[in-house]
Formats: sequence, C-alpha cells, structure tokens
Amino acid sequence: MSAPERILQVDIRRGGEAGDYERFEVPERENQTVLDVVTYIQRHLDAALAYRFSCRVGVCGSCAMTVNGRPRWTCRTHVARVVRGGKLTLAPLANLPVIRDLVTDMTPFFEKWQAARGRFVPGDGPRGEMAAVSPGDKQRMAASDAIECINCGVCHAACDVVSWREDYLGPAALNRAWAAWNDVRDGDRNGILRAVTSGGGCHTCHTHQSCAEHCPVSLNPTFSIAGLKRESLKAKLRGELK
Amino acid sequence: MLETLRTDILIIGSGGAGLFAALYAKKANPDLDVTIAVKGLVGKSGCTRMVQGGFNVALSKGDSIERHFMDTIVGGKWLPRQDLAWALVNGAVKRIHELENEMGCYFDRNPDGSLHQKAFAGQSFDRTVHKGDLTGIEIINRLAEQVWARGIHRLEEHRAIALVPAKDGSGIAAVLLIDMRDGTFRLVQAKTVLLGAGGGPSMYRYHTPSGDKACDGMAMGLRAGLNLRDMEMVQFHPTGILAGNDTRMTGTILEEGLRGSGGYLLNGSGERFMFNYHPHGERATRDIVSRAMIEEVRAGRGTPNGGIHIRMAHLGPEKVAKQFKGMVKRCADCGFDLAGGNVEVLPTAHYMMGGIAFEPDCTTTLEGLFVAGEDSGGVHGANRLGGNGVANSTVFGGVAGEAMADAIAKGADWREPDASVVEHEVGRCLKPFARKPGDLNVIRETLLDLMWDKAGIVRDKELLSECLAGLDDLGEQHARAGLADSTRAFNLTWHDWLNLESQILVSRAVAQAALAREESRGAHYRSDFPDMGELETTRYTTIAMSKNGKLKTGSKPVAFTIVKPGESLIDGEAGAPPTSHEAAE
Amino acid sequence: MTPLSYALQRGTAMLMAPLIVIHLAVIIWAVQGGLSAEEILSRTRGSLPWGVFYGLFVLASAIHAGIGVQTILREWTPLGRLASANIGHGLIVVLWALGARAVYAVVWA
Amino acid sequence: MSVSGLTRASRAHPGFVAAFIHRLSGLALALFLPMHFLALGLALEAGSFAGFIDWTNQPWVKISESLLVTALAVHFAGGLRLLCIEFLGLTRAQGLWISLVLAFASGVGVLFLLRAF
Ligand SMILES: Cc1cc2nc3c(=O)[nH]c(=O)nc-3n(C[C@H](O)[C@H](O)[C@H](O)COP(=O)(O)OP(=O)(O)OC[C@H]3O[C@@H](n4cnc5c(N)ncnc54)[C@H](O)[C@@H]3O)c2cc1C
Ligand code: HEM
Ligand code: SF4
Ligand code: F3S
Ligand code: FES
Repeated sequence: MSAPERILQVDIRRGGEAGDYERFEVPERENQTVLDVVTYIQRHLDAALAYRFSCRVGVCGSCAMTVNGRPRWTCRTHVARVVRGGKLTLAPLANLPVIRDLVTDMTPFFEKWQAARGRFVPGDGPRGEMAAVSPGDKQRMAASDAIECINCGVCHAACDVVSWREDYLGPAALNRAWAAWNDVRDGDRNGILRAVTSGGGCHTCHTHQSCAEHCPVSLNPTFSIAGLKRESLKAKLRGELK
Repeated sequence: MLETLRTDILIIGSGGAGLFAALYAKKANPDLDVTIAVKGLVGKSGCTRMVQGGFNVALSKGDSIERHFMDTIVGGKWLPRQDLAWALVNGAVKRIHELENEMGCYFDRNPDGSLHQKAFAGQSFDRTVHKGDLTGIEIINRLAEQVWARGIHRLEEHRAIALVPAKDGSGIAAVLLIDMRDGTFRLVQAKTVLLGAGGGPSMYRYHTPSGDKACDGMAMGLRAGLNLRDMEMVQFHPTGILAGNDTRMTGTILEEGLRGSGGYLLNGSGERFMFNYHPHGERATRDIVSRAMIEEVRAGRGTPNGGIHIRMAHLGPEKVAKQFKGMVKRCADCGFDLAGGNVEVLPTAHYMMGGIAFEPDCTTTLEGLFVAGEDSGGVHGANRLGGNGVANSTVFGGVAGEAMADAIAKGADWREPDASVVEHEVGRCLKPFARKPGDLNVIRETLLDLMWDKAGIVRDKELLSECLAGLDDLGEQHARAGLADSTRAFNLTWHDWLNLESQILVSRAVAQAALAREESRGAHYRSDFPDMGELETTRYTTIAMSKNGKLKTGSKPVAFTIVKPGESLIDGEAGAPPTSHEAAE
Repeated sequence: MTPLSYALQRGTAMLMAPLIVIHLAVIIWAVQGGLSAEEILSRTRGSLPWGVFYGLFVLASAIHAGIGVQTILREWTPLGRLASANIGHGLIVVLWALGARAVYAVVWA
Repeated sequence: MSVSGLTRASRAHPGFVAAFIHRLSGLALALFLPMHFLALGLALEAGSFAGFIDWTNQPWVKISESLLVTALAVHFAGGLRLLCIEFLGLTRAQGLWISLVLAFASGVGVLFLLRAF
C-alpha cells in the first residue's frame, strides 16, 4: 500500500486519418489491462478519448488496437506483459480506416468477410433435425478448429499483404471461408472456392504467418488459407470451378 | 435541422432478439426496408455473444416441452407469465433447428454424431445445446453473417435515446438516435419498432453484462409510459472476478462448473464456509451460494479486498488447466493463477428477469412498438434458468420480426412524430454541455456501491429506503453534472452521462419494486421477510412512470392459465420436476 | 495471384527442387573434387540428359521468377496489375531466351 | 514500404522473417540469374575454354557466383519450408524448418566459398 505509485508513460495516437501522439501519465496497478489504462485516461485525464470495447472478456473482438507496434486485444492484455521501460504506445489497428483516436471502421473487414462467402448456405438436408456428424470426423474437426474467431481484426491488421494489396480478402475472412467449406451441411461448397479464388483471394497470401502469430484466440489462418489454396486448385483441376 | 430517415421496420439492438427479428421480418417480406440501429457494432455488442453455457431446448427422447415448461415455472417460483413461458419452450425447438440448419451454427455432438445436450443447474433433464463454452459467439456470428448478406440496413454506433410517439397518440412514430461517431442526432421514422436493447443490471458494483448495456431500453420504455414488471428480480451469479474497481474485468464471470466440479470457496482466513450455510456446500444453488458469500464478507470474514477466494488447486493444477482451459487462460491473461492459486471472487449481477410487459406476439401497450429479449419481462418470473436467456431472446426476436412484418401487411403506416417530444429529448441529452463540468466518476462509483449495498443480494426495508433516498440525491447530482464541450464525435464520456441517466432511473424501478415485494422469492431476498409467500396467491409487481415523472408501483395476481401450484403437467413420470420451491433448490 | 499463376509458381518450385539439389551437388562435388571447368564441360557436352535437365531448369526458373517478380512489383511498387504483369511476362521471355542460350552453350556449342 | 514499416514489431517473428528473406533471395536470384546466363553463354560462345577459365577466375565473378549459389540455397530451403506449410499442412514444425533453412543455407554457402578460393 505504502509503496510509491509507479507511473506509466502512455503515448496515444489521437485524431482521425491523420493524427499525432499525445502523452499521458497513468498510475500503474497490479491488475491492469491495456483497456483499463485507456479507460483511466478517458475517465480521469481526457474525457474525449475515443476507444471501443464491449464484452471486456475477450469474446466480442471490439477492443483491438496496436500496442507497442503489435495488434492485440486489449481487454485481456495485462499491462505487465507488454509494457517496455514503463512505456506503452497505443494506436488504432492498422489496415482499417480510422474513425477517431483508437477506433477504426470495421466495415471493409466485414465486407471482405462476405466477399469470401464467409457464411453458411443451407443444404438440402432436413430442416427439422440435426445432421449426424461425428465429432471425430476430419472435416468437422477442421471446421471446429477454425470457427472460434471473434472477428477482432487483429490478424487483418498484422498481415502485410493486406496493406500491400487493397483487394486481398485477408486472413480472417479466408479463415471463415475455410470453416464454411469444411461444413458438410453447406449447400454450395464450390461457391466458397469460387469466392476465394477471384480477385485478391487465397492465392494472394504469402504465408507470412503474422496472422497465426497474433491471433489472440490461437487460431491459425495460415493453415486455413493453405487448405483453401489446395482445395481450390484441386477443384480447378477437376474442372469443378467454372 | 434534424436529419430524418424512414424505414419500414426499425430494430434497436443486435443481440439474439434484434438479429432474429431482422431475419424474420425480411423472410416474411423481402421487400420490407429493415434497419438495425445499435449502440455498438452489429454482432459485436450485447450479451448474447457472451453466452457460455448454452441454449435450453427439449429435444431428446425422455425430455418434453412440458418438462421444460415445468422446470421454467418451478425455477421461476411460479411467478412467470405462463403463456409466455409456454411460447418460450415451444419456440425453442423451432429456433434451435433454424440456428443449426439455416444460420449454420454447428453445435457440439455426441460421439455417435447426435446433438449433445448438457446438464445445467436447476433442470430435471440435460437439455442445454452448446458449442463448447463459447455458444454465444457461434450464435451471434452466424446470425450476423446472415444479416450482412440480406440487404438489412445498419446504423452502427447509433444510440437510441427516445421512443417518439405519434402526434395524434396513435402509437409509436419514430426513434430518436445519436450517431455516436459524429455526435449528431438522427430521427428514424418506422412503421413498427422493436426494442431489443437487452436490459442488463450494469448499475451494480459487480456485473457481468457487456459495456454497451445500460438499461437504456427499459429507461426509454418507462419514459414512453410503458408498464414494466418483476423489476425486483435481478439474478446474481456467485463467482465474478474481483480485480479491483479500476478494472473492466471485475465482475466478469468465472464459470459455474468450477464449483460443480469440486472447487472450494474460502473466506479470508482460508476456511471453507459453505457448509455452515447449506448441506450441499459449494454445490448449493446460485442464490444460496451468493447469499452465503455476501454474509461471510459482511461479517468481516472476507479477503483483504472484500471478496472470497475460489481454489481449484486441490484437484490437481494440470487437471484443472485441462478441464477449464478457457477460464484458466482468461485468468492468466489478467494475472491470476486459477489452476494453482486462489482467485478472488464475489457474486455479480447477471440478468434482469423483469422488464417491459408484453404479449406472446411481442406487442406492447404502445401501438407499433414490440419488445423482445432481456428488455422484456414476465417470461422467467423470479429466476431464470441458465440456458433460458438466449432461448428467450432468439425465440421472441423471431416472433417479433414476423409480427412486425405482419402488422405492416395489415396496414401499419408511418405516423407523424410528436415534434415536442423530439425537441424535449434532444434538449435532455444536450443539457450537460451547458453545465459546468462535473465529476461523473463520483456519481458512477456512488451508484454502483449504492445498488450493491442496498438493493443487492440481501435487502430489507431500511436498506431499500436508503437506496431510494440515495438515488434521488444522485439523480440531482447527475442533472447538475456538466460535460466539457470538446467534441461530440465518439465522446464516450457523454455516453457515460447518458448511461448513468438510464441506470439511475431503472435502479429506482428495481428498488421500488423490491420494496413493494414483502417476501423472499427466487432472486429477491428480503432479510426482513425471509419466507416465501403462498404460491396460490402469487402476485407480480408492476411499475410505470406517471405524468409527473414519478414511478408508480402496483401488483397483480399471476394467472395460472396452464398449471396451478401443486400440479404438474408431467405427473406420474419418473423424475418429474418438483413442484415446491424447497425441492427445486 | 490468380490460381493459375499460383499453380505455375508452386509447380515450377516443386519441379526445380530436385533439379536444384542435383545442380548444387554437382557444383559442390566439382569444386570439392577440384574439377576444372574444362572437365565439367567435357562431361556435359553432347549429353542429351544434361540438355533436358538444364533445359527444364531454365524454363521452370524463367516462369517461376517472372511470376515472382510480377507479384513483388504489384505489392511493393505503385505499378498496377497490367504493368506488373507485362514486366513479369517480359522477364519470363528474357530469362528463358538467355537461359536457353546458356544451355546451348554448355551442352552443344 | 517505409523503413519504420520494416521494423514494425508485428513482423518480429520467424514466419515473417523467413518470408522476407525468401523474397529478398528470390529477388536477388531473379536479378542475378539473367547475368549468370548471359555470362555463361557469352563466355562459352567465344569458343575457348581458356577464355572461359580466365573469366571464371576473375574475383568479381567468383564473388557474384558465390552469392548466387548462396541465395539459391537460401531461397531453395525457404521455398521448401513454404511448400511444406502450404501443401503438407506442417504448421507446428515451423521453428524446426526455419533452423533447417539457416543451417543448410549457411552450410552450402560456406562450403562453396571455402573451396572456391
Ligand atoms: C456473461 C454472460 C453469460 C451468459 N450466459 C448465458 C447462457 O449460458 N445461457 C443463456 O441462456 N443466457 C445466458 N446469458 C444471458 C443472455 O446472454 C441474455 O439473456 C440474452 O442474450 C439477451 O439477448 P438480447 O438480444 O435481449 O440482448 P443483447 O444480446 O444484450 O443485445 C442488446 C443489444 O442492444 C444494444 N443496445 C443497448 N442499448 C442500446 C441503445 N440505447 N441503442 C441502440 N442499441 C442499444 C446493444 O449494443 C446490443 O447490441 C448470459 C449473459 C451474460 C452477460
Ligand atoms: C532459379 C531459381 C529461382 C528463382 C529465380 C526464384 C525466384 C523467386 C521469386 C522472385 C519469388 C517471389 C517472392 C515473393 O513473392 O515474395 C519466388 C517465390 C517463390 N519461390 Fe522461387 N526462385 C527460384 C527457385 C526456387 C526454388 C528452387 C524453389 C523451391 C524449392 C522456389 C520456391 C519459391 C516459392 C514457394 C515462392 C513463393 C513465395 C511467396 O509467394 O512469397 N524458388 N521465387
Ligand atoms: S482469426 Fe483470430 S485474429 Fe483474426 S479476427 Fe479471428 S480471432 Fe481475430
Ligand atoms: S499474415 Fe497474411 S500473408 Fe497469409 S499467412 Fe497470414 S494471411
Ligand atoms: S472488449 Fe470484447 S474482446 Fe475485448
């Protein structure tokens, strides 16, 4: 209790598309996430600081930002794990338009999600019962491995190819497409392969693995995208994709 | 000038209720112009996304809709409105199939490939459908994907602030919104409106709901003259993380399974205490454990930070780390060692059973306004079964979507908004900018403590009266507190101010209803009236705002339209749910 | 990248993998064993298998490198899709032509 | 891509570094290879072995040919690693692959250089 309060130096990028860093001093606490630091600043130092969060436990994927140069979820990033020499540098996520301060516009991210056919299309199975799918089924496991995405955009921000190629669909959207393709109940699985091979599709990925490296929930979009690359190639060779 | 938009159907909120309503409305008539306005992003805000446990539905052989119904009624201590509970358990069957086969949710399976349904507290049958312990993400992501694909308009980061009635009093005409991104007002006219803002007891010191929930929907309902019911019924979850008041994670849930699988609750001196309160120890029901924890802390036997320790290490840290992977990781991310050490916990406010009174077709007393999900009241009575929450929002969301499309097919049209209400509400929201900046933090902290200490898990007349007096005082402080007028674009502090206004109003409703119920029942425990009253004469509380702005409470008898206390729909069957409350514990 | 250029690039890579091993082994062996250029050339001259070997190698590397450079231009320079593609295709032709000439020199000249 | 971009913290992991080296070595190959072909062709077309040997004994030729071989080895190993990830789904073994790449590449480079002079 009596130990002198330690102070964090926090630089935050303020403003819209163009902006500059501003320094804040925040008392360090034992249990403190980066989101708590930002909240402290908004509540006590600068009421107009803009940031986004919702669930505060790592399920909604709203709170991601760039922390000391890396994209991260902030509600579950303990300050002690990322602070360097008592300093934190915060910026909005890369590769998305900035609304203000730490808030980005995720519209392009979700547009790509749709463009990759990142959604279920019902098949012609009976609607009133549950398809019998063994949990050990290979495709089922592949779908399960990729599905727990919280659409936080961290991988999208980490991927250099997304910044190099505007039309690249990006790791999150393609990862979702892979889960969809592995869903045996889906009614148009070739449609997924068609979607991910047009424009900046899966073959645009250079296997940088920054996506897998940064995904806060340990998904592996690299692996999913590799799957799409193989399966779409196979389908092309078989002449199933026109 | 105020920007005005027009749409056929306006939906407030994008939880299970809002998204299902949008999809159903579009399905009923693809030509309808459907708009979702939401305080956060579509699919990324609200509590449906946070559902861990799962979705209750009677599907297996041996289970039945009647059994699910009886569990709901008995769990709700005979307070639920029975036709609503019936609609819930019936609709759940259809909804779960839609989620799986039309939306694409891929729920967990048994080894033989059939659907897995797990046990959840307070139920006579294992009927909770789930996807691991992240069921909410699966449901909301799949719903949002379908919504994005269907030409449904989105007004994201648009906060609803008022339900605007028609000039001629014929019903609802529009909803007034703040575009949070640029801070401007926007009036959206609609033929029908769904309120699905998801309630959420976020005015308690410790609470589980997402940060965007501030009881806005209920507050708007009260201001629009709607009736609310069961507002004293606030459900607490026994194990919320305690990490200090400056942390957002404080109050978030540690899963029930920890206690269920043999975790210990230890007081400040490191002793187990649950057996002093109940023969089932840590495995007693949510309300008993919550109360015992609070009493232990109040008696001065809490941890240094005023909590209780949960300890799992005796079960073997490796085993715990494996069985509760997600929880252990979540704790580790926040600096706690759940598998090997102690984690400080306290009960945390989780769910509001009460809300806006509505009919089985989701209509309300305001023509054209529909309500569904946690904003609505009457389905769960005095307690909600784990797993009935997401069933409730998705079932009634779909019902509302269909009913709204239907109302339009039958001729519902745009109404002329009452401009004086619009003007008044805009003025209300802008008021703080004209005042000297005040300290919202003090007001928020005071509110959180006030509700926690005086209208929380254990209540009595004195505490509740103090609470109401405190709320009056806070209301005045809040009205005086101004905001620095720097920018209105994405100004969270302005929204904190607006949140507090909703929270203070709804807190008052909770405290008044709690004062009115002079008995203990379900989630509502009065230490001055510890017994539950006669089931046969069960009454539910009502609350509404009168013209002078004061809240007026009343009560009405529960109509036992389907089953009476002492009876059961499934008599004779082995394992029939108990009909008295003792046995239900 | 289009699926076709992807397939070609990865395909040529797979094809070149064994070729490279052989090529490197030969060079290292030659250098280690102190073989002179003359001795090397005396073995390749007039050999059809070596001709096919290096012919394939050159063709594959031309395609492979052309596509690779096209992608790099697309990603790291302001050149658009068309310009990058033209340069990439140009490179394929140039590499192939130069490579073919070298193979000719090594095997037949 | 700016210099500060190059040092982005989010790139500080083996996968990106490997991809980056792979690209640079690929680029180097693409630039060197035409010269290599050209030189080979020219030298041999001149028809005399002696000329060719003289030519290969020039230090700059030795150095650039060594670099070419090193780049080829590096790129080859990186390419194998990438093909394994993309076609065999080898994700867990990334670390191993990266070390193999470096070991192999430096091995070849050193060997070649040792004997070349
Ligand atoms: C941590 C947690 C775990 C839970 N686990 C379970 C479980 O296992 N099983 C179960 O059955 N139930 C569970 N519940 C309860 C369940 O999540 C809710 O009852 C249900 O999902 C509520 O759905 P809804 O659509 O009414 O509201 P929500 O899903 O909360 O959505 C509300 C929406 O309204 C928006 N909104 C709020 N205010 C405004 C405004 N002023 N203007 C515009 N939009 C606004 C929000 O941003 C949000 O999009 C859990 C709840 C929590 C918090
Ligand atoms: C003659 C030799 C070679 C040349 C000139 C060459 C050149 C290139 C170039 C310029 C690239 C583009 C890099 C990029 O897009 O980032 C590339 C990519 C690639 N090369 Fe090579 N390469 C050669 C040999 C090989 C060999 C032998 C292999 C395999 C064993 C290989 C495998 C690859 C792969 C897989 C890629 C794709 C990398 C990516 O997309 O990032 N290459 N090559
Ligand atoms: S894949 Fe991982 S990093 Fe990418 S959006 Fe999903 S959860 Fe976030
Ligand atoms: S970081 Fe980008 S390049 Fe591919 S492997 Fe991941 S999407
Ligand atoms: S606030 Fe939801 S993931 Fe961080």
